[in-house]
Amino acid sequence: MHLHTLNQSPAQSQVYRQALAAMADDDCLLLIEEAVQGALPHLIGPFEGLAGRLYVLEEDLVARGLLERCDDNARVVDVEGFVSLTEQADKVLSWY
Amino acid sequence: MHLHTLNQSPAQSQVYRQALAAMADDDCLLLIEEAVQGALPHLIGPFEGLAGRLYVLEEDLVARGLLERCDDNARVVDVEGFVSLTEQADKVLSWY
Amino acid sequence: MNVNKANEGMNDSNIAHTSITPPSATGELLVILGHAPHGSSLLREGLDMALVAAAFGRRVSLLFMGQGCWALQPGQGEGALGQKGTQSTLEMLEMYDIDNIMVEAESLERLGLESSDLVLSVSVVDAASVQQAIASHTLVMNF
Amino acid sequence: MNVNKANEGMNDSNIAHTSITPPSATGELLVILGHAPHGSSLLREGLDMALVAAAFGRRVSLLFMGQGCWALQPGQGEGALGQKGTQSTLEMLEMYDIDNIMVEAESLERLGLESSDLVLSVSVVDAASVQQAIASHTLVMNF
Amino acid sequence: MRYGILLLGAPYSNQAAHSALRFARTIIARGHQLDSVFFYHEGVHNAARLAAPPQDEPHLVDGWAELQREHGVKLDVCIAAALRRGLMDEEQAGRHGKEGHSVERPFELTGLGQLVDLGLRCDRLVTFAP
Amino acid sequence: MRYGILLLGAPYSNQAAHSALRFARTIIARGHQLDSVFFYHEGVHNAARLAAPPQDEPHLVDGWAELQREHGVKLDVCIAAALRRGLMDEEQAGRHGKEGHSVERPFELTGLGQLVDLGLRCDRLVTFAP
Repeated sequence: MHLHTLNQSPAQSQVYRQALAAMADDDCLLLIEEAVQGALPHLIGPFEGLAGRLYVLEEDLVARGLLERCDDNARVVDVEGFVSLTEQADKVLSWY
Repeated sequence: MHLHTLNQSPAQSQVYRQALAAMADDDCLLLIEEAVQGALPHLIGPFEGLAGRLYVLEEDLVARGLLERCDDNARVVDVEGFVSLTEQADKVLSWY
Repeated sequence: MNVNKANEGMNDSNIAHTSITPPSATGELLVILGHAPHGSSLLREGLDMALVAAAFGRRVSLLFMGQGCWALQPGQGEGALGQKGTQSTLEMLEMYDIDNIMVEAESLERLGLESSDLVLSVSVVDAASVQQAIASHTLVMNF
Repeated sequence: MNVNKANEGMNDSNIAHTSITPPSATGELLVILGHAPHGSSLLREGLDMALVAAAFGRRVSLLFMGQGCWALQPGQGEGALGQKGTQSTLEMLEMYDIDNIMVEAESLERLGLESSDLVLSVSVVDAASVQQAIASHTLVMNF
Repeated sequence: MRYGILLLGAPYSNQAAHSALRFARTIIARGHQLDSVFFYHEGVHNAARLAAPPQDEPHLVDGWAELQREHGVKLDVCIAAALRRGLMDEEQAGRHGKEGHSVERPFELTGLGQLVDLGLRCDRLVTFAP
Repeated sequence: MRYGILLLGAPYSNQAAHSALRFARTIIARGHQLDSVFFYHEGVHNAARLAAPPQDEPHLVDGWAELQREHGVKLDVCIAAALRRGLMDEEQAGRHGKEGHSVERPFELTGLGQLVDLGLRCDRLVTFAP
């Protein structure tokens, strides 16, 4: 399993397309920084195929006041969970 | 007339939406830096309504090897032409 | 943001200049905020600029567009490691008599934000009003 | 880019370390280039990284995706004021034995680039091949 | 006409500083007056006096200084944006108990009030950003 | 596990440096070894020794130095990326005939070979970018 991080909002940047193209079937995607917007019901569209493999960073949601608005299909992890994901992943790719 | 500059590619960033929303009927748009991609036939879509008011910076096209590929509906100006546009415009807004 | 700190380097001639220029009745400066808080410091630095202009007696309007609309989301806090957010700055706007605050309707809709659920009392405006606001201010700055 | 310059600060222990590690037969390092040349220096700095790795005997592959594909557009020149482009760096790839160069097909299509009209001899690959390339390299870096 | 430039981009990381300097030179070549370049946000890095780009690349810091020397263009750097990013002159270094400095004349650390003033005083203010 | 971090974002302009430092501390708190943070692209600005952020904001330069002091994390700065952006240590200042310096220990100017080496030596290399 590879972990892919994305830090740009899908409402603003098209870079998420590269992340999705690069993801194998068992890879996970973690939304950090502005990308946490992608965990909101209104903006989760591009990530809908990632059921169970879509993560979003809790601290970055909280800072933006968005924790409560998060879609059920995004798994909220804190920065410890982020590190834990990097432990499990063979490689970490960063899309920005 | 107001001059609006845009420096992000419409293939990558959604910021062009803000520029378009802010443009009055006689305003002009100048594509600079990565935004010169928006003057290519394949990517000019968002700017099609701007006939006669869409400009693109020649030097930035040339640096990217794109001068020859420019759409006929984009008016190519060099940096002198850029300054000239700012002379004619009451205000210059920069979208990035 | 701390206006005094931002002005540390201000020289006397500039203060003299601004104090003899009376503020005009309608907006002199329109600050357009188009970047999200937290992810970059552009929005905060744009707000700092607006507050300083207001502190110097300029009549300032704000327009939130695109990602800038996220500044109006309630319940924001500090960022990573205590990185300052913008909420405290927004709370200072009233004190500085910045009360013409607009947000573009289509941006709100694209992001799924409800105009009834924003931290400030703002005017939701359409593109035509955005264009009018740009026309009716002496100076427009994008952040 | 000038490899010697980029290595100015390299210390001897590091050179010793790399020289005793034999390069593996297949790719050790995959550098993904996802940003346009000229607009930012990321692409150039990613290429610099690839060249340095190759100079140290590492087996390096390149993958152009998204805006990075513009690096393959023919006829590029210097940027504003003579800002260096990437074409001269691309021409050095062969000299450094970097010959596994891929470009993602969908990115090319979105940008309207023709695979027959690119500056380098590249393999046009689909998403599945991108995933394979990531899996088959020891280290993957995004620029 | 009187022009002002607001530069928000750091040199060598994106094209903003190159675009701005090119535009500045062209304004002047067309006979306009460029009052001041204001460096804000990442743009403050343009004032780094120790910049040493390779000889075959444009030297942006020197390029700005030349505008000041030959055309009297003021080079104003936002002090709050500069200090947090590691750019300070001798006076600020003294105040902060630091040795050495990273900004020197013709760049001047100043407040945002100067930017407000520049924008309202000039006929045109043009922003270059990352 | 052995980790390496590659930081490409400048402090105070975007979140990358904050995210990276937060991640670095968490790695260590979980008992991993963080070999080195490599500063490249805009990330070299994290090594600016004269950074003086307001007291109510995180001091990132000091934050990195603390990692080195308390956990022996190496702080490697790409020399080519640093020099063009105005970041040099005393040795480089001497070579370039400049007075003063903007980078000092525990940050070390080094070549990109160190980054290659870090990436291949560590179990995980994690990049934070603007």
